Amino acid sequence: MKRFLTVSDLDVSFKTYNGEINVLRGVSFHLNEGETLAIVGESGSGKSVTAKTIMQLLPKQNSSVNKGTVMFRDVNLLEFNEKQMEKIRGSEISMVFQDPMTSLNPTMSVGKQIMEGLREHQSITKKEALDRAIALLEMVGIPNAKERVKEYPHQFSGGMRQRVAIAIAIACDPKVLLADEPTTALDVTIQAQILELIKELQEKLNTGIILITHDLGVVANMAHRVAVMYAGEIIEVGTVEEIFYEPKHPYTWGLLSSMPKLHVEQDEALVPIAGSPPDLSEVSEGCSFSERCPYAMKVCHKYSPQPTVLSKHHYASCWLLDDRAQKVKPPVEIGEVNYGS
Amino acid sequence: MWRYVFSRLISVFTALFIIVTLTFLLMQLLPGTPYGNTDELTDHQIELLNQKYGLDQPVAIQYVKYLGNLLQGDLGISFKYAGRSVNDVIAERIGPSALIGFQGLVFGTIVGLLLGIISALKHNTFLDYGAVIVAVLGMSIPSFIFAALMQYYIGVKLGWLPPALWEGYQNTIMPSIALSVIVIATVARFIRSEMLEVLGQDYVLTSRAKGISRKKVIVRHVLRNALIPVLTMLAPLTVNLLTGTLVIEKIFAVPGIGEQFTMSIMLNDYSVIMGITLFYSVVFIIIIFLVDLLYGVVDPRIRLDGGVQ
Amino acid sequence: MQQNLDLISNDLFEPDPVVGKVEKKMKNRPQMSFWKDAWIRLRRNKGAILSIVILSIITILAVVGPYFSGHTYSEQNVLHSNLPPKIAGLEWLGFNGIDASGIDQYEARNLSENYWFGTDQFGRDIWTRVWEGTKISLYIAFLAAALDLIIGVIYGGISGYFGGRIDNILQRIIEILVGIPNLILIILFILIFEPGIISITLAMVITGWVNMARVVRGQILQLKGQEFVLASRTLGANPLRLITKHLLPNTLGSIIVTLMFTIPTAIFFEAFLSFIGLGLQPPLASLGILVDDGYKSMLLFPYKMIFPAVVISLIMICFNVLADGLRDALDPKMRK
Amino acid sequence: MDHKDTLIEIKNVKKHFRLNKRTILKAVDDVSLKIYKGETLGVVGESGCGKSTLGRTIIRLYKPTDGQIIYDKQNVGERLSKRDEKRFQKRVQMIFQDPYSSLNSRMTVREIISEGLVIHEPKLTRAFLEKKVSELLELVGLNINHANRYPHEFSGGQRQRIGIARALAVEPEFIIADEPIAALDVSIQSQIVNLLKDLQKEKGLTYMFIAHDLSMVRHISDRVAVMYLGNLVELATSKKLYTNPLHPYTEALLSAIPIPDPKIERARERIILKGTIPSPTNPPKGCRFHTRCAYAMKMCAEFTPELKEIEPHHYVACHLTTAD
Amino acid sequence: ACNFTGSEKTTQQPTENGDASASTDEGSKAQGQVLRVIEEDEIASLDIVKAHDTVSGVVISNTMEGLYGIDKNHQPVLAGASKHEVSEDGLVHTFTIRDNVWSNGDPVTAYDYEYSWKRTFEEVGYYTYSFANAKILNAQAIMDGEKSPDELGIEAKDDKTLVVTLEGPSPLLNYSLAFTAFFPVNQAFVEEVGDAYGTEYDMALYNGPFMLTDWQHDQGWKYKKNPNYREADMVKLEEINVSVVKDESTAVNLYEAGKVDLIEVSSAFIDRYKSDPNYSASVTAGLKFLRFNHNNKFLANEHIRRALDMAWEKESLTDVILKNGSIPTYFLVPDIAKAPSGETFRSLNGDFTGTVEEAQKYFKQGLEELGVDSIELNVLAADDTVNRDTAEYLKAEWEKNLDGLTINIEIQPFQSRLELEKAIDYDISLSSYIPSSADPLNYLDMWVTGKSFNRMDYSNPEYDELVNRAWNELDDEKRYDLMLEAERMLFDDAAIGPMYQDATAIIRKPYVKDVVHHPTLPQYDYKWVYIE
Ligand SMILES: Nc1ncnc2c1ncn2[C@@H]1O[C@H](COP(=O)(O)OP(=O)(O)OP(=O)(O)O)[C@@H](O)[C@H]1O
Ligand SMILES: Nc1ncnc2c1ncn2[C@@H]1O[C@H](COP(=O)(O)OP(=O)(O)OP(=O)(O)O)[C@@H](O)[C@H]1O
Ligand SMILES: [Mg+2]
Ligand SMILES: [Mg+2]
Repeated sequence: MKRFLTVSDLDVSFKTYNGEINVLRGVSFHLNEGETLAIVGESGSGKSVTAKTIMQLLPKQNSSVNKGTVMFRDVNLLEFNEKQMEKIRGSEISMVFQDPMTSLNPTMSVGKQIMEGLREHQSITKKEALDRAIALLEMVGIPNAKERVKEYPHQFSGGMRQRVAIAIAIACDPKVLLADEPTTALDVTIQAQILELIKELQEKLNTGIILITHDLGVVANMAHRVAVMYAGEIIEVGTVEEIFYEPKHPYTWGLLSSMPKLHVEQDEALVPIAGSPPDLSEVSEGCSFSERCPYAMKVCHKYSPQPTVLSKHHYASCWLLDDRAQKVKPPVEIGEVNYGS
Repeated sequence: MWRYVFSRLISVFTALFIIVTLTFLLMQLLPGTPYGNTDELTDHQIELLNQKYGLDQPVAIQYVKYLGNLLQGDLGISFKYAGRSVNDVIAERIGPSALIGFQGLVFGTIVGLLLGIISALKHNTFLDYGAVIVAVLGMSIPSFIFAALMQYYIGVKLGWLPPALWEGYQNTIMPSIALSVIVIATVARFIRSEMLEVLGQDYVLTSRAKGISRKKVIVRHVLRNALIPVLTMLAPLTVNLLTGTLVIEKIFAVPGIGEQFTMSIMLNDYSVIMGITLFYSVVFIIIIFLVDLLYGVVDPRIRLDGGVQ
Repeated sequence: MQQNLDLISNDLFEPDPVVGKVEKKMKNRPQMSFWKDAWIRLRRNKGAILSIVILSIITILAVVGPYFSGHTYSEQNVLHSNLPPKIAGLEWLGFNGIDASGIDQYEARNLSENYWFGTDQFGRDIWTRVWEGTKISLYIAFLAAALDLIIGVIYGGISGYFGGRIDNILQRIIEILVGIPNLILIILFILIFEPGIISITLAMVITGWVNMARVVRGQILQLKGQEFVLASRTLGANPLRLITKHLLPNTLGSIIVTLMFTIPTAIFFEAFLSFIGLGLQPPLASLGILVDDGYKSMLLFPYKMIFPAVVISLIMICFNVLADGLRDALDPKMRK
Repeated sequence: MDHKDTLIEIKNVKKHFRLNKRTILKAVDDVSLKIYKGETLGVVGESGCGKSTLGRTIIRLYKPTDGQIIYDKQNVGERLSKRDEKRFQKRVQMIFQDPYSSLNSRMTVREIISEGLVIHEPKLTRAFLEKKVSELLELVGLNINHANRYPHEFSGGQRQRIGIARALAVEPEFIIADEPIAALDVSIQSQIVNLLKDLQKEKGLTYMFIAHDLSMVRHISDRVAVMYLGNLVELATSKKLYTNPLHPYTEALLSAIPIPDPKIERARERIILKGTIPSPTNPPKGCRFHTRCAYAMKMCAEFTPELKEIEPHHYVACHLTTAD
Repeated sequence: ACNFTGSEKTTQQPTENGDASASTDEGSKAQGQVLRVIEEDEIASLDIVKAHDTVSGVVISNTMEGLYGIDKNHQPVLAGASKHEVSEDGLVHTFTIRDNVWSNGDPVTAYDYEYSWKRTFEEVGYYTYSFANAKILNAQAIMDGEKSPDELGIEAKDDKTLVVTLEGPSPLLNYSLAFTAFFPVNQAFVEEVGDAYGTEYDMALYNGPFMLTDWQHDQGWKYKKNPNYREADMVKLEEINVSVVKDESTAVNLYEAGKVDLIEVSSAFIDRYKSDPNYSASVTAGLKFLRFNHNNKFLANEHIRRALDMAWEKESLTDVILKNGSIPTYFLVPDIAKAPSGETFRSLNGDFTGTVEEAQKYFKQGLEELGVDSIELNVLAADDTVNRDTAEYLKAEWEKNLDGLTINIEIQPFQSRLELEKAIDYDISLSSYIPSSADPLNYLDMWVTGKSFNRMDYSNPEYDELVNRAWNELDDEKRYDLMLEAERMLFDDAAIGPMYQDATAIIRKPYVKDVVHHPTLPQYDYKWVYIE
C-alpha cells in the first residue's frame, strides 16, 4: 500500500464577527491507496473543513490556511493555483458534499450535472456522457434512470439527491474520494447498496477514500482505519479494530458508549458525553477535551497532550497515556460487548 | 402546462381588452381635435369633419365600431399622415426601431454580463469599483447625452461612422450603442448583485469540486441562477427598446416608432394612438409572458400555476 | 508546541475533572437584530461610509448652497449671460472664465464678480440653480424610492407570495397600467392639476413602482418554496410575517439594485414632466431639467450640463456604492 | 399500551404530485394509521418512499390529495379557520430533514428560535425571550454565544440542533421529527434523543420520528411504521417489529442495519434486495414490493395486499402473512 | 449600403455620399447640381386639401404651381396663368391658362383649377379660410354651411379660360392665388387613385419646377427637376435630397460632417455660428406677441396692459435669448410690404415704444384704479424651448420691474394650449401668427371682433369699422391710411403686447447659391438655386 495523500499539521481559521476561530489545529493524517480512512467526531469538529481544505474549496473571503501541507503523491496541493487544482478536482480527487439539498444546482437537470464533470475530464461525446450518466444513476440505485436524468434536483427526495451527488463524485473514477457523510439521508438498504458500490469502486481502481460519517456502523463496515476528531484536532487514529476494541482516548470512549445498542432495553437512557464543545474562538490552554473529560487531570488543563504511539497505526493524544498518569479503565461496554442483534 | 398557457391567454386578452377600452376612453378626454390646428375652420366645417370621420357619434358607438374594425385587423387611418393606414405607419416604422433595439439589447447584454461578472468575481476590488462606476454612469446619465457625444466625436470629428440618417447598416451602430447603455447598466448591476448571492451557494462548490473551471462554473451554474431578476428587469426594457425610443431615434434621425407615438398623442392622431398602444401592449404582454415562461425554464422550481398550498 | 515532557511535574497528574463544575464563560456579542448587525457591518465598509459623507455634503449644499453665491435661482441678468465658470484660485482646474473660443468672458465684459459654475443664457447663477435643483431631485429620489418600497414591494410581495389567481390578476393590472399610454394620462393630469410637486408625485404613482413589483414578485416566486419558509409556516407565521421576515430580507439585494434604477429614471421623468408642463414651474429647475437644458448647448457651453450631470452622477454613484455596501451588510454570508 | 387516546388519525391519505401533463407522482398513496397520545411512532422506509411527504401532509404543508387527517377530533386536512389553524400550528411542530435550507440565512439564531414564540405570544418581554432562547440552546447542546450568529456559520449538526430548538420553542404537543439526528454525531444524537425522551416524559409529547437509523428508531419508538413506495407495509410495536418482522421488506431492512462492530459487521449476511427500484410515478401493480421480493408469488403481482392486524398491534400488508 | 425601409417600392439608390465614412472633410459636396437639405418632419400629405403643415407646404409649392407664383422678391407674378383680366368693379377675374402639362403628360386646364378649389371645400380643407379672405364668392357661406361647395365663385369656361368671381374688392387676391391652397389638381388622376392621393410620391401629379421621385416615409424624399416645366431652362438644380431630421444638433452635426448643405439653426447654435461667413438670418412675416385676456379682471385695465407691454426689454430677448436675428417689435405690422408711396408701414406709423419708468407709472395707476396693491397673472406658453425661455425671461423682467406683480408660468402641450386659448381660458398667452401673404391687412384683421384669431375678447367697433373699410378699399393709398389708423387705434387701446418679428437663421455651404427664402409660408423656394 502506498501512502499517497498526506495531510500534515494543518491549521485553518475563519474570521467571524466573534473574532477569529481556529477550526483546524494541527491536523495530520495520511491515506494509502485503496484504503478507507473514516473520520468521525463531534459535529462541528472540523471534519468538513478538513475535506474542503484538501479540495481547496474553503470560502476565500473569510478563511485562511495558516499552516500545514497537503501532499498528494509528491506535490503540495496547497501550493497549487486554481488552474492546477481544477485538473485535480473531480478527476483525481473528488468530493461528496455533506448536504444533498443544496449541493446540487437547482436549475440544471441532474443528468447534466453528472455529465458536466465527465465531459470536463474525459474526451467523450455528449451521447456517451449521457449514457454514462444514466448508468451512474442506475448504479446508485435510482429507478427509472433514463427518465429521471432529465429531472431537476427538487423533484428528487433527499436520499435520491444524495445518491446523485455520489454519482457525480464517482463519475470520473477518482483516485481519492472525499465522502462527507454520503449516506446520512439514505435508508439502510440503499446505504448498504451504496457502500457496496463504493467498495467495488475502491477495489477496481484502488481508490483511497476518506469517509466522514457519524454512523459507527458504517465505519465498522467500511473503514480500514479511523481518525477521531475533536475541536479541530485529531485526537486518536488507528485501525478500525483498534479504535473499536481498544480505544484509548476518553472522547472515543464517550462516542462509542453513546450509541444505542440493539440489545439494550430501550428505556435505558443513552449516555451522551457531558458538557458542550469548546469555543474555538479562544485559544485554550491544555487539552481541548479537558473540560468535558471525567478523567481529566490538572495537567490536562494546562498543557495539550502530544500523540502517543500505541502501535504501528495507533496514536492517541491524551495525558492518560503518560506513564505518570493513573491508569483508568474505559467504560464497561467498550471493547467487550457484542453488538449482535 | 397547456392549460396554464390557455388560461393565461384568456387573462391576457382580458388585459388587452381593458387596455384598449381604457385608452379609447381616456383618449376622448384629450383636449382638441385630431385635425391639427383648427384656428380657421368654422364650426360647421368641424362638424363636417367629425361626420366624415364618425367622430360625431356617441363614444360608445365609435368604440364598438373601432373594435369591429380591430377584429378585422384594421387599425384605421392616420389623421396626421392623411390617408395612410395605421397598419402601414406601424409596419413601416417598426423595422428600424426593432433593429436598433435588438442590436442594443444584444450588445448591452453581452457587455453588461461581462461587466457584471468581472464585478462579482473581483468583488470589492478596483476592477469591481470600476465596473460599478461604469454601470452607474450608464444609468444616471441619460442616453441622449451619450448619443450626442458619440454623434459629435465619432460621427463628425472622427468621421468613423455616419453621424445620423438611415441609409445603411453603419447607421444602426451608434443608435444601437446609445440604446445599449441602459441595458449594460441594468444587466451589469443585477448580475453583480445576484451573482454575489449565488456564488455563496453550496452547489457552486459542488461544481467546482467536479473540476469545472471558475469561468465555466460562472457561465453554467452561477449565471443561470442569477438570471431571474435580470430577466424581470430586462423584460420591460426589451419592450421599450424594441418598440422604439423617442430621444435616440430623434437624435440619429432613425425613422422609428418611438418618436411617432409621442407625436400622435400630442396631435390627437386617435387611430395612431390606439394602434401603437395596442401594438405596444401586445408586445409587452407577449414579452412578459415569455419571461414568465422563461422563469420556469431558468429555474424549474418556479411553478406559476401553483399557489402556496 | 513541543513541550519538554520533563518540565511537567508529576503533581499535575492528579485527577481534576471539571465537568459540570465550571460555568461557561459568557463571551457574548451584545444582542443584535439583523438590522443592527447590518448597520455595524455597513460601518466597516469604507466606500459606503464615504458615500454617506458625500451624500450628506450634497444634501447640506442643497440646503445652504444657494445662499453662498448671493444670487437667487431666478435672478436674471442678461448682461451676464453665458459666463463660463470662474473660481479664484481654481483657474488651473478649468474654472478660469474662458469660453470655448478662448476668450476670458469676465475680462471681455469687464466683470469683477465670479460665478463659480458660470451662468446660463438668462445670466442666472448656475451654482445656485444646481443646488436648488439638487434639493428637488433629492426629493424626487426619495419619493421614487418610497413609492418603490411602499407600493412596489408590497404589490410584488403579495403577487409572488399568493401566486395563482391573485398573481394572475395583479400582473394583468400591471400590464394594463403599463399598456395605457402614460403620456395620455399625463396630459390629462396637466389639464386637471396644478403643476408642481404633487402632480409629479401623482404621475409617478401610476407606474413608477411597476419594475420593483415585478422584480420582487420574481424573487419571491423563487423563494417561497424553500424549506425555511415552510418551517416558518409550520410555526404559524402569517403571510405578512413570511413576506416581511423571510422572503423580503432574502430579496433585499435585488430590491436595492432595482431601487437604484428607479431613482435616475424618476429624476429624468420629472424633467420630462416639467418640460411638458406638469412638473415644476419655471424658472425653478431640478437637476434633470438643468441637464436637459444644458444638453442643447453641450458643445458650446459644456459647463451648463456638466455641473448638474456631475451632481446627479455623484449622487447616483454614492447611492450605488452605499447600496452595494448595504447589500453586503444585509447578507450575513458576505461578512468579512 | 391498549387503552391509549388517539391523538391523530390518518385515514386513507394520498398525496400526489403532478409532475407534468401526464405524469403523476404518488408520493403517499392511501396510508392510514393512528398515533396515540404520548407515544413515539417511528417511521422508516426507503429513501423517497414518502416519509417526509407524509409528515408534511400531516402538518398541513401539503394539502392531501385525498383522505382525512383527524387531529384531536378535527379534520385538519381541509381548510381551517384562522383560529383553529393557529392553534394547530402551536400544537404541532416539525423538525425539518434538511438543516441547510430550512434555516433562513438572513436571521440570527436568536431570531430563528424565538420566531415561534413571537408569533404565538407577541407580548413576551425581551428578557423572557432571551432566557428562553438561552434555555433552548443549552437544551440542544449549543449555548447563548451562538445566538447572534447566522446559520451559515454552523456545521451541519449544529444547524440541525437549531432546527430542533426552533420546533421545541412553542412547546408543541406533537412533533414530527423528519430525520432530526441524521446529521449529528452519535454523542449529540444520544443527547438529542435523551432530550426528546425526557420532554416526552415530562410533558407527554407525542412524536412521529422519521429516521433511517433503525437502531435509534428502535431505541426511541414505541411503535414503528414501515413504508414502501408510498404505502404503509408494516406497523407494529418496536419490540415486535424488530424481533419478528413479518414483511419481507422489513426483514431486508433490518438485516441491513450496519452494526458498529467491525468484526461482526464484516462477517454478517444481509438480505440484498434484487431488482430495480420501481418509480413512484409508475408503481407496479399489485403489491408494490413484489418486483424485489424474494418470496413473491403470482398473486402478489395481481392484488394489492391490505394492511391487516395479524396479531395485536401488529399490522402487515403482505399476502404471505394473510395467506396463512 | 442597404435600405432599411419597410416599403417595397423603393427606387432609391444609395446616394454617393450616403455611405458612411465617405468624406467628412468640411465642404464636401454632392456631385453635380444636387442640393441636400433637411426637413424637421415627414410630409403629411401631397394633397393640398389635407396638407396644412409647413413641410408639405414647401414640397407642394416646389412641385406644383398655381395661377400666380411668388418671385425672387416675394411679389406675386403670373405663373400658371398667362393673362389676368379684371372686370371694372373688380369682382370678376378672368384667367387664361398657360400651356403646361402634369407630370403624366396631361395638360393643365382651367377645369383642374375649378375641380381643385371646389374639392377643397367639399373635403373641408384647412385653407378654405384663405378663399374667404380672398373674398371668393360664397366661400364664407359654404364654410358656414349655408351654401354648397358647388356654388363657389369659380368656373372654367373652357380648357384655357378660368373665371373667378369675388364677393367684393380683394386687394390681396394676387398674393392669395400664389398660395398652395389655390393650386390645381388633375381631376382624372385624383379620382382614379381616390383616398391614396397624395400619400406616396407616385400618388400625386406635379406641374411645378420639381417633382418627387422618391419618398421614404419618415426618412426623406427626393426631388428631380421637372423637364416639362414651363420654365424648365431656368431651373438649374437636377436633384434635391431631403432627409427628415428632427433634432437640431443632429442637423448641425450633419452639416458639419458635410452631409447636408443647408440647415436652420436656433439659439444655442447661433452662438456658435454667428460669426461664420455662411451664417445668415432672414426675417419672416411671423409675429410673436402677447395676447391679453380682455375679460380678465386685471387685464381689462388698459394701464395694466400697457405696463405689461412696456415693462420689459425686448432687445435683450431677441439679442441675448433668441439671437436668431429676430426683430424686437413695438408695433403690429412688420416692415414687409411697402405703401404705394414707397414708404414702409413703419416709417409711416413709427414705433409704439415706452420706457420701464412709464410702465411702472402705468402699473401703479392701474393698480389704483383696480383698488388692489398686487396682482397675480398666469402666462400660458407652449412646451417648446423658445416659448419656455421667453416665458421665463418675461416672468423675471416683469416681476423685477413691476412691484406687486406675480407671474406664474403655465406650460401646456400644443393642443391643450390651443384649446385654452380658444376658450379664452388664460391670462396672458404667448402667441404667434404668420400670414399667408405679407399684407398689413392680414395682421390687422386678427383683432376684429369675433374673428377666430381674436381669441382674447378684444372688441372695438371703431377698429372693426376701419378694418372692414380697408378690406373693401381698392385704392391702395386710401387703404394704407385706414390701416395705419387702425394700428394706431390698437396701440391706443394697448390691446396686445407685441414681442418680436421672427427670423430664420440659416447656415449654408458657400457653394449653394440663390436659395430664396420667402417671409411668408411656404418659405423655401428652390427654383433658382444652383450649386457653384
Ligand atoms: N464559512 C464558515 N464561516 C465561519 N465558520 C465556519 C464556516 N464553516 C465552518 N465553520 C465553523 O467551523 C467549524 C467546523 O465546521 P465543519 O463544517 O468542518 O464541522 P463538521 O465536523 O463537518 O461538523 P458536522 O458533522 O456537523 O458536519 C464549526 O464550528 C463551524 O461553525
Ligand atoms: N414537491 C414535490 N414535487 C414533486 N415530487 C415530489 C415533491 N416532494 C417529494 N416528491 C417526490 O415524492 C417522493 C417521496 O418524497 P419524500 O421526500 O417524501 O421521500 P422520503 O421518504 O422523505 O425520502 P428521504 O428519506 O430520502 O427523505 C419522491 O419520489 C420525491 O421525488
Ligand atoms: Mg460537516
Ligand atoms: Mg425525507
